[in-house]
Formats: sequence, structure tokens, C-alpha cells
Amino acid sequence: MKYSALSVFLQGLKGNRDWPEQWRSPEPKSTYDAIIIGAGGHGLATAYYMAKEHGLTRIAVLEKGWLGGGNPGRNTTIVRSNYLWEESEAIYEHAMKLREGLSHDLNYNVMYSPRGVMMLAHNIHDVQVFKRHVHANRLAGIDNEWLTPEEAKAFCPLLNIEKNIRYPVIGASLQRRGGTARHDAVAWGYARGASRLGVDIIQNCEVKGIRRDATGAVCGVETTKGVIATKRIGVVAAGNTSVVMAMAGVRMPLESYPLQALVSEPVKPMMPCVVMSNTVHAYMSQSDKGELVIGAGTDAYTSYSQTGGLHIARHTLDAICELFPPVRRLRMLRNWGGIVDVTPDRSPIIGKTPVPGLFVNCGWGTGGFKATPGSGHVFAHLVARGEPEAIAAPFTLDRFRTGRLIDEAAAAAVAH
Amino acid sequence: MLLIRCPYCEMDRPELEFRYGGEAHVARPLDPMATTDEDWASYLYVRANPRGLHAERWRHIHGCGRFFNALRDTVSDRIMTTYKAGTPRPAATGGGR
Amino acid sequence: MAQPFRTRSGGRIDRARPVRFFFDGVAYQGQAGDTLASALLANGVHLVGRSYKYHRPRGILTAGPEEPNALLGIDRGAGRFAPNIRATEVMLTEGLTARSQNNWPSLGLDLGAVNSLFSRFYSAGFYYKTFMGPKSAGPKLWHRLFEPVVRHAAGLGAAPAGADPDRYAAFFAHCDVLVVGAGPAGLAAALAAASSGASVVLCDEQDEPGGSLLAETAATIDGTPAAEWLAATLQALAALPNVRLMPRTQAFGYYAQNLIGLNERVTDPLGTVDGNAPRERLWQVRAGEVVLTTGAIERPLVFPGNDRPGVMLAEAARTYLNRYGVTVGSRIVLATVHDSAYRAALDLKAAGVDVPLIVDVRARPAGPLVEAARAAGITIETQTTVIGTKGGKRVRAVGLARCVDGAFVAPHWAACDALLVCGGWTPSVHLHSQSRGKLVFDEDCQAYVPGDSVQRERSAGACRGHFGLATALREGGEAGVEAAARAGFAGGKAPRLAVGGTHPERGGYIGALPHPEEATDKAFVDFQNDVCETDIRQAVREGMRSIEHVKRYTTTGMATDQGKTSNLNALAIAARDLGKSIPEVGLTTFRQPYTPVTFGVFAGASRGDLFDPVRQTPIHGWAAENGAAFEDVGLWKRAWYFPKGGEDMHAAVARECRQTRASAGIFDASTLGKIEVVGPDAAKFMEKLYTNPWAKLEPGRCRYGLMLNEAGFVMDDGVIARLAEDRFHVTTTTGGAPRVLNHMEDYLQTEFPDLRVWLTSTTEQWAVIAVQGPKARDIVAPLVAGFDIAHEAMPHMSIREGTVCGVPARVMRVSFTGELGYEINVPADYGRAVWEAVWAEGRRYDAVAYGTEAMHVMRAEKGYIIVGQETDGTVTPDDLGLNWAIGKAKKDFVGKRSLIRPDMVAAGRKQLVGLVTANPATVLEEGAQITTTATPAAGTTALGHVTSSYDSPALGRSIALALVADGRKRKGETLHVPMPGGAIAVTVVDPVFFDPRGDRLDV
Amino acid sequence: MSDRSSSTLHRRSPFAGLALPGGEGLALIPAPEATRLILRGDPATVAAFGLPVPERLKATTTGARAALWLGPDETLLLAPGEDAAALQSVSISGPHSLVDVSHRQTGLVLTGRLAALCLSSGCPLDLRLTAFPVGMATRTLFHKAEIILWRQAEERFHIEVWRSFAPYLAGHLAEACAGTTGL
Repeated sequence: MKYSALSVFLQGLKGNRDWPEQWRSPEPKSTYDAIIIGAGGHGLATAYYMAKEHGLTRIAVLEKGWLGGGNPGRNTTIVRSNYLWEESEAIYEHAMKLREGLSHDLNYNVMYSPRGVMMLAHNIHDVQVFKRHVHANRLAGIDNEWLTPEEAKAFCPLLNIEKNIRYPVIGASLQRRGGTARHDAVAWGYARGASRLGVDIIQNCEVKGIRRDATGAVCGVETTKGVIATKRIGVVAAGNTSVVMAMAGVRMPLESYPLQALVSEPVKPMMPCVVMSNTVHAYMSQSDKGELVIGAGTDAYTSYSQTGGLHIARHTLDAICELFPPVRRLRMLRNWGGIVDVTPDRSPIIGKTPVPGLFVNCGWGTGGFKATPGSGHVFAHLVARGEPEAIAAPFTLDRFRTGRLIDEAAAAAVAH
Repeated sequence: MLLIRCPYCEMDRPELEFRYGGEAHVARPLDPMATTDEDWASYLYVRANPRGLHAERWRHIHGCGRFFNALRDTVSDRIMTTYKAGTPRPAATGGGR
Repeated sequence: MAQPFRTRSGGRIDRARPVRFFFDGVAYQGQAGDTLASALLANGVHLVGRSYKYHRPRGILTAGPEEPNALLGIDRGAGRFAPNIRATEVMLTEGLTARSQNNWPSLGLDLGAVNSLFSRFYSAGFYYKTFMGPKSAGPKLWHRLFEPVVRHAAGLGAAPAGADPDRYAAFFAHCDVLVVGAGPAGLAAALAAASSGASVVLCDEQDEPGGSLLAETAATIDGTPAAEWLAATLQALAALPNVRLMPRTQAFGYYAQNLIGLNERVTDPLGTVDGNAPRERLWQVRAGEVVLTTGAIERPLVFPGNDRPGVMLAEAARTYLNRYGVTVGSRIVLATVHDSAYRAALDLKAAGVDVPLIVDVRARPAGPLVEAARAAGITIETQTTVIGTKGGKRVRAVGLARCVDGAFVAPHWAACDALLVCGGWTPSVHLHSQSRGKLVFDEDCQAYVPGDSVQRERSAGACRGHFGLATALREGGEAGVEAAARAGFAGGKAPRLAVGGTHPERGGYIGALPHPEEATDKAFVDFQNDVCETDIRQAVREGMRSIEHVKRYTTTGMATDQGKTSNLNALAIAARDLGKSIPEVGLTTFRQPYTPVTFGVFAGASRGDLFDPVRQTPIHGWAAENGAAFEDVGLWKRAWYFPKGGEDMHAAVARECRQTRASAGIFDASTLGKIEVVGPDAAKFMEKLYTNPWAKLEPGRCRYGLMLNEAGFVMDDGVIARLAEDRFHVTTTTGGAPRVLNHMEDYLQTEFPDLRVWLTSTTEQWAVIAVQGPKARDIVAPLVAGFDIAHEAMPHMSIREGTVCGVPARVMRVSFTGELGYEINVPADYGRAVWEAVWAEGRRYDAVAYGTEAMHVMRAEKGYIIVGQETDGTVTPDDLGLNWAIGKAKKDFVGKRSLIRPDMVAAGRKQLVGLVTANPATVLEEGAQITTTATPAAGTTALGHVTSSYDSPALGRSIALALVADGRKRKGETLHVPMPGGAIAVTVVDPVFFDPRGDRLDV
Repeated sequence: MSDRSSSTLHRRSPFAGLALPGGEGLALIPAPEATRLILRGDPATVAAFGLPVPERLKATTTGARAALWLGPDETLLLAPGEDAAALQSVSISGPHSLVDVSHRQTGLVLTGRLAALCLSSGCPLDLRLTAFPVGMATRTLFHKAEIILWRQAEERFHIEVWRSFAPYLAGHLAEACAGTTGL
């Protein structure tokens, strides 16, 4: 059934009793042309584009929990493409372009809200770094502009631009097309779209092993729902990538860190855009529901526990209160953690592996949600064709051997 | 906030006093120039990142200043044991609390 | 007193002390000891809010922190407004001002209520299916048109404006046993644990400890009325030195290794705004052992129209009566599936309220309470369900029908002005779950109860699903003894307490009550988020099989009460349609915090200058007194430039540069990192950590040192002096100091532990005064003693120890300006005095004080790099033309191996060059990109970027440093810097602009 | 000329012109000027300064001199009123490192009923006497500043802090004191 104002109206008249399933919940078949491990946003998008653009429909997406239950449901919903290096610019901008048409493409309102992402500069080093971004982005044809403190305040009235505070705002960069999107909607929209194109999304099905034939190529997966044969596997397991790849004997340049976020109680609109500050270590936006959505930095040590430490919440909130004094009286409603897989250069790995038939898409760190459509799109191409398209080509595993790193962390000093 | 037993102070101390140092027992090649690009990349970047027991480095940077190793369950964050740098990884025993 | 629903006697309020308060502008009176909720009810006010989505009238449902409806804005004066506060948690104080939320123009007449007419079109997840507009519109329609409407409609209370003037405090605390919840179980636990000598903290969220005992009228403990036992027990606990009783203190989070977060409300409950006292305090308690006695929360019933004002939990009504002396209605009907509601009915009846009817869904309710109700003349309709309610802003009647094998017979209406409901009791397992303890479903009380513990905690009493006063006291005592013993304090004694006047209570039901499918009204599950039974069933129909999906799709349990009263009912409704058992469907995670906690209390004192340390050099005061502008560098404040007589920055910097090169400039370099490397193997260690050779550097000489990380990229640099065979004075960048010391300690301790060398930070031991310029020697000479600073005796790049102004000093002859220069290191306490002496000497030569900006300009004129500006973590020594700083003969140093990786030696790497613009007045923008063409198409690959750019007084033109692909090969080439106003042509030149031969240093 | 090269200047403490918290329950006063040396290497060498070798996490004293255990190979020597140069000339056998940090950090004495509680506003250690007894000394954290904390009596702490963090430390102690109102 096509979603529209009309269908909402007609179904409403019938008491909303006839809405169809958004996605099927099938049992696994014995064999598939390709298997995607991980039904997060990236995995579901990969399956969707494999079916839609590469004509592959005998695909299964295996998920050990429930679809979209990992980072898609835990991130702070920020989207932007103002990265520094052109390799990063290309893939995040690719995602941005796809996202602009995504609601219609999926017939699912992902609530992409280009409300602007502003990054605050508090010292001269910040200014140098952010202006370098602005110039690099403009050359790449990506919108990103420099604002004076007064212009920044005009765009986000909540901002405190007094000169005598501990970390005064001395400028800001702004990507107007940046903003937020509804995280669950992206995962669910892709799931519904993929399912309608014949993709089997199999939840509560944990992969326990990866089978390889005499030549060393992959030939199937062992799961909690039995063995499934396939010659092509795409691993899109985010924080659990190292664990899954180890099943194929591949060691990765990855570490999994907890990333915490929290929300306030809902209040009437007070925050029109997304604001980030790396010097003060805080970023914040306001959801359509009215909650202030606040992100912390990654925890200090690797972990798969999705729980938050009190000191992390404290460190995040003292920064937020310093940046936005009026929020001091608001209250924290919910605090949670996700797991992000981080590479040494803070850029993703999208590529082949030493194992024939095994492909990996990981290492998105804190950029995963921003990249989802683009990541799925290029990875679909890689898994379907066996060769990366231009945008994905630089993000090989091999770059760590040759030293051709794409170091967003070192260059950008931008954490999120 | 974890409590971590510093093997040099022989005392449980709050996590805030420590700095995480990544995977333990990743030894620097004795003759780096003799290693292949693959081996060097593996030393520099490849990490076990296990879901479960993890041998890792910590430094009691705001305490005695020493680097040491810990055996931690990365799922529960429970630290099974800590031991001095340079000593081999022990069997996963001992109370973590 | 005009409080029509206040009883004549009873309750714990102070009838002698009236309290005035305001609700939506209307003045009311309550009594000391009231909560805002009980005071409103005493005045007959039930309608307190409008619901989130449909704007339906809502009344007070509960008497505690689980309240979903009565959320108000509390205004305590300028900057002291807080939205979404539960009326059930606000202590009534003189002049308290409260506002209802989410209505316009008024609570009584809310135009938003039209929403409820169209409610069928706002079913679960409707917004995912519409608001998209035509494809051509792209995301605009949503962002520009629909989203603003949605955002305005959503959000509960108004946002606070202005800075919060209140103080917040935070403390770490430690105890042997922490008891959470001062109800009967908690009190018994504290008594028992304390008797062992263990240090005990007993916290309770309420203003007054006692929990259920505060509303208990019938029960006796040890033969005395519960209230008297409570008073005596609190006295006894207060008298114990090893017990800390903390009322108004919410345990909101259970973290790793028994760290529990407590939030103590201090000034709000007192209604005072003390100049000193904090509004709230955060206690980060590390407890040896924890006893959870957090009780249970009464469940509402799900039936059509169950949200009308006047519909209230039965025990809440009993609490308002017994604790606050308030009757919640004059004609009260009860609907229940649990015996405890009968207690409420009996107490209300005894208080003279008309209680005509108890509706029990169960077929055969029995037991002493049921008998007593019958005996009291209350009609009991069994096997009867609620099929609807009537009433506008207050319930007027309740619709009932008997359930006979699936059919609903003999429907009828019963008039009432309050409908008390009880679906049974849900143990408060939040903290146990947060501690990662397991939960198991208990068929008996139809709820999840604590399973195995993971941390050092145990639950006792109602929060464990074990109900009844006697059980609570017994289990609490046992838990207290056990906890103390495990904390190392054996021999604790559990109090033996005889309990009278109570009766066993059974029952419990989850999910929607049976009602006809074609119910006309909505049956609410999550009141605050307006989630109905039909929404949850629709979500299941749409393929949401995981309870997490149902929760996210319908938003049930995601409101500010986090589903305390609704989660189990939602779970049961979903489970029924999924055809699964409750445990099969699972349970959503209990996250911190238990109830919302003020941001400010997390931040505590960390605000303003206490947010981060403001580090100042010993010479800072002089700079401030001399009008310096400062810049932030890490935590440091550094003198940026010294404007004179209305100069702007550009003029001041130009003057500082010119005068320094003409005569001399004096610069505070104290923030430079300094590390003393000492020991027989000091040189060996330096060989490993820096690219340069050190073995042959003679004592008394200095060398520029370059440090790489293991990946081969430049990490830090600085001048390093050898004081003796076994002693180096190492300097680092200002920002890099801690990082470099940690990096050194890391390699020393873990890779080269056999080296006999030790590191000590001396960054703050020395104040550093740089004197640069042709007159530098003339200025410094008169002040030094103990060594000869003549050119020959003390050549460039050397160090001497002696005194300056009689103070022990290390003087280095070094230059970061290209001029003859000295850096005087003196013990920090003498820094200001020596600076003033040097300054006085400098005045004789018209020397200037210069700041970091002039320093940057002058070093750029010389092509000296600044790590972090010319480098960004991706730059190698060769990229910077610094290969001369690499000890070619060295077998190994940190980073060496990485330098020969294929892409580190490949062609096309970006190399440091100088750039000059055609127009000498044009100053390039730092960060600007560099291309081969003046009009690059979007997506053109940049050759590199401008790293530094200044107007150079020495050259009388603009200069810039840049990293450019194959830059050294491009010298003389014309490249372009695209800017919004058009590209700027630049010529690639050598990065050393000024005195390339270095003659000025050799004087 | 030479007069300028030998003029005797006065030390200026980082607390000069700083208001320190003082009053009922809490007093913060600067410790007397002292020579401070970081001795690294074998801790036994503190004997050369006439001081007993401190056990782990402990301090020892002889007269006004004190030795604080900071780590297995790091000891802080405190010598109030003594000359740094003279103290450094003490002959020590065996490889070691002796570095003058008299001006790197500064000393404070915190006393009063609220001393431990106010420290607990930023120090995560268990400061109950049972866990942090008199005579214990250790490096730790106070909010975002590193300190050395030495308990000299139940209600008396000696604190060492890097000079540029001193105002931050004093500010937080004053704030913490206000935060204890009603306790």
C-alpha cells in the first residue's frame, strides 16, 4: 500500500485496521545469492539498492537482534557532508544527495530537516581548521560558509556570544543543508523498501560462523537459524565487525568504542539548528518531539557494553550548560550508549577482503548515520559487481599498509 | 566510572585517574626496518577488538604514573585482573570487583 | 479555610500553617506539608493539564514520581522557571506559582482539543506515511511547511529563558551500605545494617521518609500504630553516628561497580532562594553493598475513557486521604483487579465519603478486605468490566458490564465524580535492571521481578514482588544484615517486629480490560504520549514484532514518566496480538535516570572560570596591566598583542615586529612545555624518541628536535639543550607538552624499560623570557652573572647556567624570529620580577613587548613551521623540508619505519612552500585552497592549502606558507587560490622569506 | 651594572592577590615557601636526605623535611625554608634523577571540619579515615587539576598543585564550601 495523506485518511476512516505489514518476517531459505550481515541502516540500504539497482533479489539480511536496533536507533540523527578530504566529501555528499530524495524514493517520510549544522570556533586554531573546511568544501561544490559571532547568534539565538566567557564564540562554520533526519524512519523505510523488492530480512538470527570452500572463498554462514549457503557476503556489522570478520579469519584495524547520547524532557522549540563545539566537547539539537538531543564524545576505552558512565554524562552536560546557559534548568530524561567501530584514520573501510566473496563496510565511527544512504549505495555496487565504484575506491583496507590514510581526525579535529 | 586496581599502588582507584592505552602485548618489532609493510601495518593498526576478554594497557597517569595491563570483559566492563607491564598475560581468574 | 475537599482531621499536614499558592493565575490556599497536587485536590482542582497529542483534559492520576499527567511549569522568579514538573513531587511553599502546559488559550478552553476530533488520522506512526508532498518538492515541504507545525504542536512545557542564577553542587561519597527507599523495608534494612557498625546511607525521594507508612492508618508495628513506630525509628536512626538519612534524595542511576547517582533537592522544597545554598546536590556514591527497597507502583487499568480527570489510582486516593487529609471526590466508585483497592474504599468510607460501589473484574474476589467492604455496605459487582466513562473536564459516570463468556451483558452507568482504579502493583526494578541484574516475569503478580544480581545489590519487599508490611520489615532486616556482612561487618541484627492490622492482598492484571471492540472512546495505555490500545495493536499489525519496535513506533513508554505506569500494559497488549507470552516478547531496557534529573546538577560547580582551569603565566599580570589582548591556547591565556594608543591589532603587530627587528622585543614564552630528561642513558633515549642525532651533541649546546609518532607523521618539535652528559632540557610546543611527556613515558616504560633515564616535567618550574633582536645581548648582558654571553663564548644554539638578576637561571641563545636572541629561564616565582628588570633594561633601547601574533609573523618570515598549523597529523619531515633534522645514520627511531611505506615516499605529496601574491597588499586567507586553474569546476582536486598567511612588515608585503603537491618542484609556478570573489594568483617561492643566509643570527 | 646582575628579588607566589576560602568549617592557607625536589630512581636514595624511605602511598618526615611516595620510582622531597642548590648538592650513589620543582608547584594547607567533604567535590578517592588514613599521600585529581594529597591529621590536608592550577583549585574549594550549606 502506498503511503500518502489519502491512505492515512482512508485507513483512519476504517479505524486503521487494514494497514499492511511494513516488512515481512520470513524464515531463512537454504541459499541466497548474497547475504548481508547486519540489519542496521547501512545493511538495509545495501540490500535495498542491490535489489533496486542491481536486480539481485535473492538476498537475505541477517540480524542478531531486531532491525535498526543498533546505531540507527541510538545516534543523535545529525546529517552533514562538510568533511575535509575530498574522498570523505564525495561519499558524505553522495549520501546527502540521496537523502534529499529519500522520502519519496522509499515512500516513507524520513523527516530530513536541513535546518543547518553550525560548528563553533573558540580559538584561532579552530578558526584555521574550520575555514580550511569551508574553502575545501566550496571547491568541492559543497555548501559550507563562515559566520561572524553575530551572524551565528542570529542563526541560533540560544547562543551566548559574550566576549568575557571562558570559551567565547569567535566565529562559526555553517552547512545549511546539514541538519537532522528521523533515525528510525531511515532504517524502517529501507527495510520496508527492501522487503517489498523481495529481500528477506531475518531478525533474531545471529551469525555464528562463516564457511569457506577449498579455494578459501566464502560458501555460507552458520546461524542460530541453521546453515545458509551463499557465495557473496557483505559484512555491515558496525561495532561488531571485528567479531564477525574474525569468523573468516580476517583481523581488522578497528576498535569499538561506546558512544553516549542523552535527551532532555520535551519543551517547546528553543533550538532551531544543530550546534557543535569541539573545543567545549558538546553538540546539541532539538527533536521534532521537543527533546534536546545531546551527544557525548566516545568513551575512553573500547567496550561492547551499551551503558553509560555517570562521569561522561557530567562532562557532556557541563559543556552544554556552559555553551547554552538557559538549558541548565532542563532535566535529563534518558541516557544511552551505542557502539561505534573506529579506524585509525577515522575514515570508513569499504572494500574487498583477503577472502574471496567476503566484502566489508565498517569503521564509520561517529559518521555512520550521516553516510547511510551513500554507504549502502556504493556497498551495494561493490557486493553486486565485485568491484568498487569510484566514490568507494579510496576506502580500501590496503591503505593502512601503504600509508595513504584519509585522516579526518588529525586534519579536522572534528569529533562528530 | 570503573574502579581499577593499580598493581603498583596495590589499591583500587577511580577510573578518572587513569588513561586507557589500547590493546596490550602488541610488541614493537625489535628491528622495525626489517619488517614488511604488512607486518608493520599490522603492528601499527590491526587490533583484536574482542567481544569478551581483552588484555589492554592503562596508565595510572594521575596517580603513580605507571603503565600496566588489565584483563577486562568488554561486554560487562568487568576487570578480571590487572598486572604489571612486561609480565605475561595471566589466565582469566581472580575477582574483578 | 476554603479547601472544600480537606478533611476535618487527620493527615500529616500542618493545619495551623496555611500556604498561599497560584495555579494559572488563580490564588489558592493549601497547608504546610502539602504537595502541589494534594493542595490542588483539596481545592477540588482535578483538571491540571492537556494531553500531548489530542489535548484531552487530564487530571492527577497518582501521588508520586510516576505521575504522567500533572506536569506543570513552576516559576520561582527570574531565570528560575522550570517546565514539566510533576505536581505530585512539588512541596507546597509560600507563593508557589504553577502554570498548566500545552493548552491555548486556556486550560479550560483549549482549541488544540479539536485534534481529538481527528484522532483517528493521528494513529501510530502516521507522520512516517504523510507530510511528504510531491516528489518535486524534495525535503522542502517537510522542512518548511509541516515540520514547523509539528514542532510547535509538540514539546510539553515552555523552554526556560535566561541564565539559571542558582548554584548546584556535586560530591563523591563512599559508604559500606546504601539503602535506597525509606519505606518499611528500607528502614528495617538501615536499622539492621547499622547495628553491625557499617556506615549506612539511607536515601528516599520523598520530602518525608516512611514510604507507605505515611499513609498507613490501620497497621500496627510492635503493638504501636505505624506512624508512631515510624517517628521512633527515624529518631533512633538520626541518633546513630554511622547512619546518614537523606530525604528528598532520588537515586536516579545505578552505574558500574556500585556507583549510584543520588540527586538531593535542597532549596526548592524549602521555597527559599538562599544566596549560598545550592538548589540541588549530586551525590556520586560508591557503595560497598546496596539494598534496594524501592517499593512498587500501582498500575492503572486500560479501558475506554480511562483518562478523564477524576480517574485516579486507588492507593493514590488513599494517600491523599490519610497523608494529606484530602478527599478526591464526594461520590467515589472503584474499579479493581486487586484487593488493595478495598483498603482505599474502606478508608474513604470511614472518612465519610460516599463510596457506593466497587467493581471487581475478578469472578470471585475474597478475603477479609472484601468482607469488610461488604460489611461497610459497599456494593461489590464482580466479574464486571469498565466499558466507558462520561464527563467533560471531570468524570461524571462510569459505564459497566458483566463479562459472561466473552459477551458483555447488562451494561449500565454508575454516577461518580471520582473513579479509583487498581490493576495491581508493578515492582520498581529500575535500579536493579540498571545494575545489569536479570529480570524474571512473575506470573503471580503479573510483573517482572529481580532475578540474579550482577553487582553487589539485593532487593527486599515490594520491589521484589513480595508484598505486605510484615514481609517488607522482615526482608528489609534480613537484607540489611546480609549487606553489612558482605561489606565486612558481621553480627548485624535484624529487628524482630510484630505486625498487626494488615491483611493479605492478592490480584493483578495487565493489558486492556475486556471491552466491546466497537468501543466509542479511546483506551489509553501511555497517558502522557497519548498512546492507545489501538495504536499498539496497529503497530503489531504493521509488522512490529519486537517490543522495542512497538515502543519506538507508538512512542509508548517514551514520555517523561518513561512508562512507569504503562509499560507492562503495553507489553501485554502487544503480546496478546503476537500470540506470545510476555517473556517471549521481552522488555524494553530501563535506562538512567529513574526520573528526570536537572542538567545543572550534573554540571555542578563546573561553570565559568571553574569549567576549565584558566592557566596564566607568572608574567600574565604584567601583560594585563600593560593592555595586552590575550588568546586562548589550550588552557593557557597568552598575550596576543599589546595595542598602544588606540592601535588596532594589525598596527600593533606591525609595530612589535618592526621594533623587534630594529632593536629588540621581549616575549613571554613561559607556556612552552619543558621536560628534564636525566640519567646515564638520556642520550640513548633521545636518539629513540627524536629524529635527530643526540649522542654527539656537546653539553652546553642546543639542537632543534623533531618528534614523530610511530606512523611517521610530525607530532611535536622544540629546541633541546644538553646541560650535561646525563641531562637534557627539552622544550615542546605549548599545546603538546602533556602529550609529549605521556608519549615519552609510554616508550620508556613499555618499549625501552632497560634504559636508565627518568623524565620530569619542568614546564611550570621556569618562567621563560625571550629577548630577541639586534640589541638583545646589550639588554641581557648587564643582568647575567656566572657566564660570558659574548658571541664567541656563547654561540647561537647554546645554553649556559648562571644567574640573572641574582636569580639562578638557564639562558639559551636561540631564536624563533631570525634575530639574535636569548631565552632566559628563571624559577617561576621570580618570573615577574626578572621580566620587569629585563623590561627596564629594554626600555633603554626602545625594546617592545610583543605577543604571540608578532611571534607568528616573524617566524613565518623565516619559514619556521608551527606544529599544528603547518602540520595536521598527516605531514612528514620530508613534506616540510626537514630531512636535515633526521639522523641518517640512526638504525631506528620512533616513526622511522613508517617513512618508507609506499605512499609516504610516493610522488605528489604535499610539500611546504612559500607563496607570494601578485598584489603585495593581498593577504591570503589561512585554509584557502590552491588550484592550477583560476576557475576550477566544482569537484576539482586541490593541490593543497594555505597554512599561514600574514602581512610581513619586514618584507613590506604579504607572505604565506602552504602545503602544495610536489611544491618544491613548482617554485616559480603561478597557481591560484579560488575565493568567493574570484581566484587570487600566487607564485610559488622558497618558504624562507627573510635573511635566508641567517646572517642576523651570526652576530 | 653588576648591581643589576645581583639584585636580590622577591618571590611572588601564584596565590599573591588571591582570596582564599576561610571560615567556619574550612580554611585554606598557603604552605610556607619550600624547596621541592622530584627524586626518580631507587626510592631508597631518599636516605641521603636524612629521611626514612616512604612506603607505598605514604609520607615520611624528619623535622620539617618530608618525603612523599608518588610512584615506585618517584618521590617528592619537601624542605620548607631550605635552599634548592644546597639540597641538590647532596651526594647520592647510583643512577637517579634529581630535579628542582620548587616553583613548578605550590603547597596549600586545608583544614577544618569540612576539609574532606570539600575535597570530595572534585576528588573521587574515598577520603574516609579508614580508606585514607593520616600519613597517606598520593597523586590524584581535584576536578580537572592534578594534585598531590597528603593527610597530616584527620582534618588537615597538605595539597601540592602546579602553580597555574592554583587559582582553579582555590576557586573550586570555595565553591564546594558554599555547596555544603546545610550539611
